[in-house]
Amino acid sequence: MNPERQRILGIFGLLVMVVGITAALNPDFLGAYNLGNILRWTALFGVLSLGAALVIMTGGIDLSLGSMAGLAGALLPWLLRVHGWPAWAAMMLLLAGCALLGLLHGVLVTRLRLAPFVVTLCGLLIYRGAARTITSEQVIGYGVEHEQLRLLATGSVFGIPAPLLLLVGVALLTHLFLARSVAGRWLLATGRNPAAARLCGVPTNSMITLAYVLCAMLAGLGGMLFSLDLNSVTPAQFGQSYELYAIAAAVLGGCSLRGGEGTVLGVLIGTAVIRVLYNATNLLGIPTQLEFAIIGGVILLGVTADELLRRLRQSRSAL
Amino acid sequence: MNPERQRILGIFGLLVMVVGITAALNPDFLGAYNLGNILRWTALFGVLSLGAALVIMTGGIDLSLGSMAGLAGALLPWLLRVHGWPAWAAMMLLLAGCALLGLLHGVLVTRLRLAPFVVTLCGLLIYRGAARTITSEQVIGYGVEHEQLRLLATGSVFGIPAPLLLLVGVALLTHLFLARSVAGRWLLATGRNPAAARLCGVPTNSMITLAYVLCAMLAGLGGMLFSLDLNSVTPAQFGQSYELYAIAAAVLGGCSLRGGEGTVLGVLIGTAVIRVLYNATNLLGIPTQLEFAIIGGVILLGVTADELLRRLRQSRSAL
Amino acid sequence: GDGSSSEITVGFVSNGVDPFWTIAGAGAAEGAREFSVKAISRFPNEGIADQQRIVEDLIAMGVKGIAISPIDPVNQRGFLDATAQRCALITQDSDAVGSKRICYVGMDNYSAGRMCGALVREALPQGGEVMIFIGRIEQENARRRRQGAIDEILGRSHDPDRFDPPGQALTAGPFTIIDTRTDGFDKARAKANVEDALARHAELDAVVGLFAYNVPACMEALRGAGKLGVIKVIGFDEAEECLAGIAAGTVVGTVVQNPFEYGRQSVRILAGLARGDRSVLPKDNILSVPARVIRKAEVDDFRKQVRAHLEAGR
Amino acid sequence: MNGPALLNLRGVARSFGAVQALKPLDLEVHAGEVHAIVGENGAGKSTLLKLVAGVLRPDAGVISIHGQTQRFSGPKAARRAGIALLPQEVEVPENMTAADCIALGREKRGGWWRQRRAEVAEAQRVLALVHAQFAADTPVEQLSIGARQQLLLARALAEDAKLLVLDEPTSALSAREAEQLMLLVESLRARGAGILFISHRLPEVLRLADRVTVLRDGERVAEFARATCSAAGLVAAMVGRNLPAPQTRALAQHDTLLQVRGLRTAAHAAHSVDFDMKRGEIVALSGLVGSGRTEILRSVFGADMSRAGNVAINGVTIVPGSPLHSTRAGFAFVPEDRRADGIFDGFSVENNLGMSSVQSSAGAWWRSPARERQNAQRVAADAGIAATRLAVAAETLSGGNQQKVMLARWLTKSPTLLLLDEPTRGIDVAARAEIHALLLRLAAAGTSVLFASSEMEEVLHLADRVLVLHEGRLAGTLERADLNEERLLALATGAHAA
Ligand SMILES: Nc1ncnc2c1ncn2[C@@H]1O[C@H](COP(=O)(O)OP(=O)(O)OP(=O)(O)O)[C@@H](O)[C@H]1O
Ligand SMILES: Nc1ncnc2c1ncn2[C@@H]1O[C@H](COP(=O)(O)OP(=O)(O)OP(=O)(O)O)[C@@H](O)[C@H]1O
Ligand SMILES: [Mg+2]
Ligand SMILES: [Mg+2]
Repeated sequence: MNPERQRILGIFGLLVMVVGITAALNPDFLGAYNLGNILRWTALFGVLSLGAALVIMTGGIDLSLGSMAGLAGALLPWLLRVHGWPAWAAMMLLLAGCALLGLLHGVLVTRLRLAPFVVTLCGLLIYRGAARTITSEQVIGYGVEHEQLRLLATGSVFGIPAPLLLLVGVALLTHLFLARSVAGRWLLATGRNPAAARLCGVPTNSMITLAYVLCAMLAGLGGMLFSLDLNSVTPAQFGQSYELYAIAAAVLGGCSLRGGEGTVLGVLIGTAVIRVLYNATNLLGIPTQLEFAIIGGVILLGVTADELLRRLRQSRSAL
Repeated sequence: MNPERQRILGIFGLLVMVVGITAALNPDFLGAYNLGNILRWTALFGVLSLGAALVIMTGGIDLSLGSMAGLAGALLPWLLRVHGWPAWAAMMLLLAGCALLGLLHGVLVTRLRLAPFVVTLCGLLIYRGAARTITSEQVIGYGVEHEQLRLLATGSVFGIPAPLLLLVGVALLTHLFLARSVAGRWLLATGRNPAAARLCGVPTNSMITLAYVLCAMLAGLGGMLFSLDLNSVTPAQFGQSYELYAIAAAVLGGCSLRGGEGTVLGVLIGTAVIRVLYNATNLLGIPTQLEFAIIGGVILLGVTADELLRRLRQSRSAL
Repeated sequence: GDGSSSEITVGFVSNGVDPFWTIAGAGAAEGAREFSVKAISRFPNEGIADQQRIVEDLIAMGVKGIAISPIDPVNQRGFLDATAQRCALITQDSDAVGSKRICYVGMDNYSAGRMCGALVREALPQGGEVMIFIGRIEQENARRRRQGAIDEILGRSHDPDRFDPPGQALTAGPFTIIDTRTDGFDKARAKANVEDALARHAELDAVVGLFAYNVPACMEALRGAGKLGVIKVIGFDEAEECLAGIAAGTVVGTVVQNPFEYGRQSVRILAGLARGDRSVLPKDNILSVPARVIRKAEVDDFRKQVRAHLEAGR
Repeated sequence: MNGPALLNLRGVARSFGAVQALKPLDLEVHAGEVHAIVGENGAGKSTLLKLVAGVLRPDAGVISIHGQTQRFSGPKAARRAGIALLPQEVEVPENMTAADCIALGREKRGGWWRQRRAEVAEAQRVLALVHAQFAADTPVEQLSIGARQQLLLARALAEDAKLLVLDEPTSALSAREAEQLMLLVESLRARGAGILFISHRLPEVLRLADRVTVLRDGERVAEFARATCSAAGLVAAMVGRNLPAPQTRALAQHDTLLQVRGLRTAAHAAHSVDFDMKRGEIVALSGLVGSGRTEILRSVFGADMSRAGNVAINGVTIVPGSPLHSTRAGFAFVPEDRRADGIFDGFSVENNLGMSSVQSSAGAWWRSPARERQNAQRVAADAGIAATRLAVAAETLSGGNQQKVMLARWLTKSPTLLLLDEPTRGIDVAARAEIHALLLRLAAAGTSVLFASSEMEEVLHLADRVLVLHEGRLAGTLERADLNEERLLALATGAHAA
């Protein structure tokens, strides 16, 4: 079996295990209401994780993602309610703005050869400051006029949460891009061996830049969805440390920080594992202070078991 | 000039610039009280940054550093006051415990080939949970009985803050280790090209493990010093996101996340830059919400200028 | 530093970043105008270390006085006393009893918590199952606020130092407090916590949100589950959605503090002290700025007042 | 030949910092011509080819194609102008299949999407042209260096380029594959392509080249037309003197040092290999590309985790998969892939040389920079690395000189067993003669040498005994007395079993 499939299967196994155990201990877990919630949260975080994964595939990292999501999420209600913009215009503007910031990251990383970690860490600080300054630290919600728009995040179609539909769309596009498009192939080649890719005539700089742009746009989209869902945005905190969750989901789902590896499906399952774990600790009534420890412990045990199983299989097949 | 020196000079230039501008705008900046504070904070964070740098030099990353510092910092007063341990025993025990956890990270990374990001992210979650659970979420301080011990962090010798003396000691040892010892050379070689190092007979696994152990011990030491300095530890929060500062300082100071690069001096200057920036934004009366943005912006401008200057010099010397 | 060395500067330091503090900052700015001093408001974003650093920096800048909301009053005592040596130090929002602070401006979180608990009893005359949501419980004001609410709901005696660790159900009479869930200031977690509580406890009767953002989080989760208006929401602080909810009848009521006055009064006292006028000090060195309960009847007036305060801060 | 040349260089020069790698040079390649570039390691050959292929930009001078001046912004632009490059260092993105790699950067497109089938069909066509033994859907990760070289050659062919620029295309190929490559080059020339070609294997140069340019220190020192070209003349022009005649020596008569029993490698799990080696003996592993030589060397050394079987030195079993243990037992290993497994980029040459011996060069814990420098200077001199370049970053050395560094780093230790995988890959004729002499000296002093080589001459010259592999199976053993080219080839190709 190819190693990509194996990785996906491994993390899927972990997901099934956590779901199975939680369902056995608490039947509420499989209730429609709870499943709907899990799917909605997975969808919201999944958008961010896909963005993080794209950058990781080029061998980079984007720490600014949480702040970027916070910026877009805080400016959307601000544009709508303080400045009375129409929803479509505000969303377009914010997506375009995020793309521009992503472009800047890409240019700094590729043209000036600055370390992605430094560039995007500065981004993390700057965008957080920007969100706080622009909104004067005011908590903003959507009020009642924008119930329609909020359905993007809170609505559902035939019982399927709307953000899940969005995620499926985004994920399909990303998958097609990576697996079928010329640019996607170039992006992965760039991540694995930039020098060789460049020799092959791959526009490596453009590919890396593209990844940062896409990641920033996905972060912006995710941030807007989050803020629509929560209906109340505190600029100083909204989206804080989401970059960690996103990167963790991507890495858990099979992206190597060395670049050139990763699948969309893996990243989605990785996101789901983290969301289900959060949900499970709550549903099993594990004290909040232990929650973190449980989540960390389960992930660690999961990847360890996966690795040990893989070795066992390999040593079997080798003999 | 060799590239290492150039890097150090570049970041040192940034430090001088920030210090110069701040001192020009606000003369209080160079007052003894303020300089003492900056040095103390730099020393406290510097211990963590050196730990982060060691792991980064092997091509890994340690995200658990902040939680590790939090755990040690929370358990020290807990052991002293709740369980009445003598100070030296408590500190030894905690350092040994940290070393053990570092060993575990190292073993998982080298033997099981798990991604350092995943292993230490799980560490981040688990140790935070552990600190909260063990102390039952109680905020804890040193009371009055341990004034002596607290001098380790708050005292000063001939006007030099005690933690600075500690940092100088740790930094000298680390520098000797990296520049003069066989193991230090092996550690850098492992980060540079693990496959080649292994074929040269370098015990690469042990070197990587050693880096995690040292990092964990430095994190533990740093955490204890922080908690002695602050005299109040909130288990859920203490040390949170310090790993980001530590890694940022290391990268800013010339460590590449690809491994095999970095100097002790660079890391210390990197730490100082970040601390001075925090201090400067306050002293110049920049509104809190802009603080982050300013710090991010200055770092970004600094590294960009450094890079551009380097290019200019290169193109000059080529002619 | 703007050069005029004769100008008196005072510092106003919060315990975190929150809209609550924005209003307090507005009050401080208003106070600065009123009593012709310069006020620097600082909001530490990263806990105790950050707060301590900010205070040190303010001292380095030569402020004449600092009003602080200590995060951990007990253990920060040494630090507060050291600060009091260098400038006039008063506490606001959260007191540090026994320290060398000159006076305290604020309310008693335990009593405010009890007011919140009273709203719960009022909403559920037959009793029922209640859950509490809060950002963090280790910090002094949060702990006392939660304890006040719990003690009032369970009809216990007045004891601000009592502490019920979370993670176990508390029952007394017709009331059961199932659990307290914390979210570490993550809004998404705040909402997910409520959703998970709904999934687990179908028979829940009321939810209490003790930090400002917990109330909108509760409302959104209930709306998503179609239970808004069925399960009672009791709030704390004046998040906009919370006030709108009270007006619409989906939130029972909320307990509000008066952060604007914290800011204004702190600056007034510090300005007086800097000018050597000790008459500004309140009796017993405690200036009580009481909390208020806002129900549907008071909500409109209150919203106007908040808006006015914010305008004043600009 | 009339009309403007296919490729025309006028005064093209390039330096790296203080090193002038290529002094202003004029050069022409005509359609239907093979123009060979020869010279010592570091002479500037690869630099020249990189300039032509748009990988580097010239500091001065003009490059024109068919009389039209070109300013390449990168390899892609050069390719558009009809130039295809096979680089010296065979690096490929390893996360794809052979077909993907061939199509990379020049995908068959329908709009934005790749057309997989067309890509695979094309890959199969060009892989057949180079007689590759692997399928188009093989993951690149699993290909040996030789196979990767074939892959990149196939890639270059797929371009249908006017000008092929080949930097040591046969350095990792064994005799048969090299022969196939030469046939291919001849047929391309017949079809009117121009070919710029670097090789350190003089017979290939003599056979293929219509014209030969000899570079020394970045300068042209001689140019030969086909008719006037001879091996002796080339060598004299390259190194400025005649080479000494190769030494011969007596066969080693010693006790058994190494015992290999039932060795099974992951790539060829069906066959196991047994052999012994005496102290001071030189044994060659011979075979075609992919026959399993590398795998055996790595397994004996313990570079790869997975191995079945037993390796013992002086009767003591070596822990499998532990280079640490092997090196302590006196093993030394020069791997095949110098980029991935050998050179520490960014470290100085001196540090690279000291890497395998930091510990032994000074007490147990602390290094002694002075001793390290002395050692580095000594072994650099032994291996023919210029002492002036000890402080530069290792990756800026020419390919051949990097190869010397990998070998030289073991000389401080006088190993008991020296394992070499393609030891002289990319090394110039003069340096190769010196290295051969060095190996013979080591053997005479008691070091046993086990090496894999694709170069027939090297095997014939050095080996006391040759183990011939065919598809992972030990097809036969030839003692020095029975050794000749025909027998070797017959065993390697599986034509008969010995
Ligand atoms: N990136 C670089 N930076 C600095 N110096 C370089 C760089 N690339 C090549 N050089 C130097 O330029 C000179 C010519 O190198 P080049 O690679 O062209 O040699 P070559 O003739 O191909 O040698 P070989 O036969 O060993 O491949 C050498 O001295 C080399 O060290
Ligand atoms: N990791 C691997 N997984 C599967 N097959 C592999 C792997 N590594 C090598 N192979 C295959 O094993 C075979 C033997 O490879 P090896 O490198 O030992 O051959 P070689 O004789 O040294 O060839 P070359 O001269 O090209 O280096 C090749 O066909 C190669 O494709
Ligand atoms: Mg070359
Ligand atoms: Mg080989």
